[in-house]
Amino acid sequence: MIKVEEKLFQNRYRVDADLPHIRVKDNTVCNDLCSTQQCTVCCPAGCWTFEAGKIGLMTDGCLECGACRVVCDEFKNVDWNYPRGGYGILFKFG
Amino acid sequence: MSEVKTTKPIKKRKIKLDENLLAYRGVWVYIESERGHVHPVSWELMGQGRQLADQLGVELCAVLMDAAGPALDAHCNSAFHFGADRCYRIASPVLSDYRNVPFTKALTDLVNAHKPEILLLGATTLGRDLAGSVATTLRTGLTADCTELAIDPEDRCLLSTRPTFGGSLLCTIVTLNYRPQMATVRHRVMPMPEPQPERTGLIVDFDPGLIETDIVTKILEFIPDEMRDKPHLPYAEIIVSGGKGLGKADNFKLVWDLAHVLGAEVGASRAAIHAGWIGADRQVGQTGKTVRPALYIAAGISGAIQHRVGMEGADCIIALNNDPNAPIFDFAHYAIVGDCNQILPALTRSFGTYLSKPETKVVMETAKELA
Amino acid sequence: MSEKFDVIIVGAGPAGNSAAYTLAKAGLRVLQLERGEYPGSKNVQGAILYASSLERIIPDFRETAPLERHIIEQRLWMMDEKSFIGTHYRSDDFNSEPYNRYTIIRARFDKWFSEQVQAAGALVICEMTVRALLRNEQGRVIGVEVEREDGKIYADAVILADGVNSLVATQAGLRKDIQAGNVALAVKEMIFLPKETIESRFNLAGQSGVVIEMLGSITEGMVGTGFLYTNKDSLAIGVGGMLSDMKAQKTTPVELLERMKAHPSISPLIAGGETREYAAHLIPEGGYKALPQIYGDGWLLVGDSAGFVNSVHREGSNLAMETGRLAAETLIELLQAGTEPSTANLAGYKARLDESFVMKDMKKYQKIPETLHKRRQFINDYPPLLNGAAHKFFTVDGQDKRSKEKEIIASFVKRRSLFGLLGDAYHLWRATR
Amino acid sequence: MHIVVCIKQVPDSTHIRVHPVTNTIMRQGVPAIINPYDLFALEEALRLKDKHGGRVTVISMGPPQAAPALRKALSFGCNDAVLITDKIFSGADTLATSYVLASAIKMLNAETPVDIVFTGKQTIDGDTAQVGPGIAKRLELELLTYVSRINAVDRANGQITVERRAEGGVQVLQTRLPALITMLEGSNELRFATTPNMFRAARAEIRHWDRTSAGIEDLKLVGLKGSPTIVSRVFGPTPRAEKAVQIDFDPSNPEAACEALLAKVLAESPRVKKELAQRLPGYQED
Repeated sequence: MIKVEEKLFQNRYRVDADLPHIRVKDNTVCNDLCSTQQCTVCCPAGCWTFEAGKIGLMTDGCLECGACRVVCDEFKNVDWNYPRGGYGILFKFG
Repeated sequence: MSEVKTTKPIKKRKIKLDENLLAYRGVWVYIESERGHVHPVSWELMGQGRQLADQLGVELCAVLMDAAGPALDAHCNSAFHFGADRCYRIASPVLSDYRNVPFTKALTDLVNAHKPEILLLGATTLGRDLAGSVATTLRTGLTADCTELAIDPEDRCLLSTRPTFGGSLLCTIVTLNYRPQMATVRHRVMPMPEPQPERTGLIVDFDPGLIETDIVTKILEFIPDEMRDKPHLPYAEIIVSGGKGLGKADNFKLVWDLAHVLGAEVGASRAAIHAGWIGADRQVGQTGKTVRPALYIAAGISGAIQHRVGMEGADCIIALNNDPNAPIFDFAHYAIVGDCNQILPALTRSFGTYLSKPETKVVMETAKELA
Repeated sequence: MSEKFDVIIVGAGPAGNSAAYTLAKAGLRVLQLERGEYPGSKNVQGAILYASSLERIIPDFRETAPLERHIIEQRLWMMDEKSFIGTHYRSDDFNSEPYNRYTIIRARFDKWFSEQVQAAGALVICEMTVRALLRNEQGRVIGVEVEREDGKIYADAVILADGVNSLVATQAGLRKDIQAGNVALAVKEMIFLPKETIESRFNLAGQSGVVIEMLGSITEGMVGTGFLYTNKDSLAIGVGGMLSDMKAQKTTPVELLERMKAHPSISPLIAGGETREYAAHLIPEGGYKALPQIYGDGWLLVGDSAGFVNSVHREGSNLAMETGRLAAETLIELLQAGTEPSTANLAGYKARLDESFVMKDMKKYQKIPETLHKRRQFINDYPPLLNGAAHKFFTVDGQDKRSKEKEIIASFVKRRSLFGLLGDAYHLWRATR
Repeated sequence: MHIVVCIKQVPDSTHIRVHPVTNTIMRQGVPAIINPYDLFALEEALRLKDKHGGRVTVISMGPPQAAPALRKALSFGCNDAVLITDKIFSGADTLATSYVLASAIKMLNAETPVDIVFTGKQTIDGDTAQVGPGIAKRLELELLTYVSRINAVDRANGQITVERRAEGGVQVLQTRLPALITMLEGSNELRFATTPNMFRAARAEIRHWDRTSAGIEDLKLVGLKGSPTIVSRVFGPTPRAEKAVQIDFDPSNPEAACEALLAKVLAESPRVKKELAQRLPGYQED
């Protein structure tokens, strides 16, 4: 099965080195309270992972769709913002 | 760089040399030395220069500039050992430390006096600085960072091939109706020739008439580099990278152990960083760093294209993975299929033995004759 | 000294560009802020351009706009695992100028539209992300604040065209955040193929194009659709499902797209192609019922930012352009007369929308989202039933036609029961009134 | 203090992909950016302006579509931008390019005397690093390449002290202004433009100079005609076809596989052998 990295490879990004635009408000909510971690299923760029009982987020491949924020409606635990001007995904076609 | 055309080879314009350019003969190599020490790229270029000279049936000459003294003379002898037929020696106190203006004047005057058809320099900070100014002064063509030099049998022209567009493409460049044809080559691209101690040749002195007071730029001091701690992945010559295949965070220690023995930098795949095992500044790949080391050891890295893009330029890739059909095996040079956590310590011991680091037991000699 | 404009527009998609163009043409002092590196760098769409809405803004757009293919064939497929049954409507009428619908590539089209906006006199600045609205004591919106130093910029009115997430309005408390039940998540790829291959595979000549909308097995039980649009030398292929459905199952968007691409009716169309971009986007699907308050004291919402999408007909960019233009016309009337863009005075925007096809279509299909959500059979049962019926009907195996018909009807009744079939017909009829 | 910064608009080459199978160049939809190395030069110039006052003019030679690159440079705080564009400049290699830029700088110098010219270390599409030295030679400027830090600028008696990267260390050089400086990558970090500067850049009028306004005297020295070198062939690197050499691994005796691997690597890769040799204790680079 195709891994998501194979897909992101073609995209153009300008990574805002140490200023991730999405943050988990409180990790313990994800690790202990949330039982489904649906963000890991719905994210089209595979930025969210849940392994060994710990939530993981890496925003450098993010497509800025907003699904993780919307899907996390039970706990509202995603602090979601756009990257700084000119940073993040830059669609060549869109 | 002129516009990139399609990949079909463009019919090269028939180059007709002007009358006066026919006098330009011979292949020159600029021997770069700083603080009495010759940069090895110069000897690599002598090896390449020898081949070009033999193909053209002309002399190979070395150009040496420094303050007069035993070091300069020793370097001339070494130049003969590495294949020079003749050495142009320019001895002047003004040339003791590299400064653009005096070195450019000396080299330009020498070229105008003895007219070589090809002039090669190392693509070091010194070589590129000097080549740029000399080429402009002589109003001739210069190709930088060449990975391959060849002679076009038809018209004896130098064909310089180099990477372009960030290394994703190669292009062959030709100097038209201008001489000398200049090119710079990076360290460790051309093989190092075997010195022949019995060779000797003619030393020709040249005085460009340099006067210190004319030179405006002064060198106040030289500060040598101390050990770098910040990761220098883009310039590292050996890199050991770890990926998710290692299983868990503390197995990354095995990667650090091997890197320490090899004096290598440590890199990682996006997945390992994602798992929080190592800092994001060590990421090799599309959204991380692009590296071009001599040796790249990938432990537990599947080799997805996003990682491959960042490291496939490595000269020698060793892939360790327990998944026999991991994509990395398609482009790695050597592969060991097995559990990285067993292979890595064994590799650390083997390399340690070979490099006879203190903690290894084997006697020094075996390491020496293997070197 | 801080900057002051008549109107600030946040976002340079079709809605923002239409509003900025219309306002600038009327001579107002307009500032348009786009967060991407260039207009289009953050926008994703199938993408189909509907000429009618753009004609009202830039009548001669066809002369300079970067258009891919004009659409002459609309295909609708209802898909099963290994088959599809559907309708193809292809007409040579669509082949005569002025063409009605085009496929476009958004990064190029938005850049072109923005050039027209700048030529019309608006000041367009990219790489500026609006972080907040500025309000006076009475709470009227009097400008925006960007993330850069000295980021306060003032205006009489602000048009929010910042897309489906509508972050500025949400964070300013002007509306609730979008919900999983009101948006679909679609993923898309641009697959490049030589022009001739596309033309031979879709039986096309010159700049004509085919668009395919798909329903059924490809969304694996989720309420959603797929699409395959032909560009000059690339195919836009994508699939999406309601985010609430996606949340309730385990398939990731990438797997959904890969399996869709492997469908026997689709894979030959894209075979040998080279994927050069993978994108994802939320699409408003809540329809009329999900519309938030679309204007207030000193501000208006246009396009996706308000949720103006007619999902049944796959229309979004025309609603965006229409709402952008109507919002602009409302402001032109007020500001040129020197009246305050207060909540009361901005009611003209809603009035204009009610008269236009925008609100009429939104109202007409307001029950569809709920219907499809509750009555999964339209997605899960009917496509296989219809495919099965077609298969039986067209298989010549010596079985007499009358018993074939009986079996087909029996398959429908068995699956949906007579009462169910009548109920479905009734609900579908009612949902589209 | 009047500082001139030369920049170039280049295709975002990290996005030029060679298709792994068909080996064709995928230029479809590759956007143009400011040559990344030039941004370090731009930042250093703006820092000098912040400290010593004065003006920064940014110039570029290129087609009309290169104007947005100059507009972007203005947004960081440059005062003036000039695009040198003329059909006969196209196809220029570095020698022809440095001739055009040098002429333009002479014209700017006539308007306001220029103290420092900055260029990026090299371009990502050309990588030749010759334009800087070329301009310095033509304008008789002191050349300071691979500068990692500017220690001091003494305006009173026109002196500048810099640190220049050399092999194995850094030279501290002092020289007379006017000078041409190329900045080493990583020597600074580009600022995040302020809102007023974004507005100024959006509104600014970018001056366009053709061959006459740029003061070009000898048309034979520009464009393809003035270029001693031409590209005769562009091709993708031949992808490695053969699979990795498999070395079988017996878990009970891991050393065996490693010794075999080490021997193979030393035999077949001279570069690695040399690299390892350098790490032998007591190794003296002769």
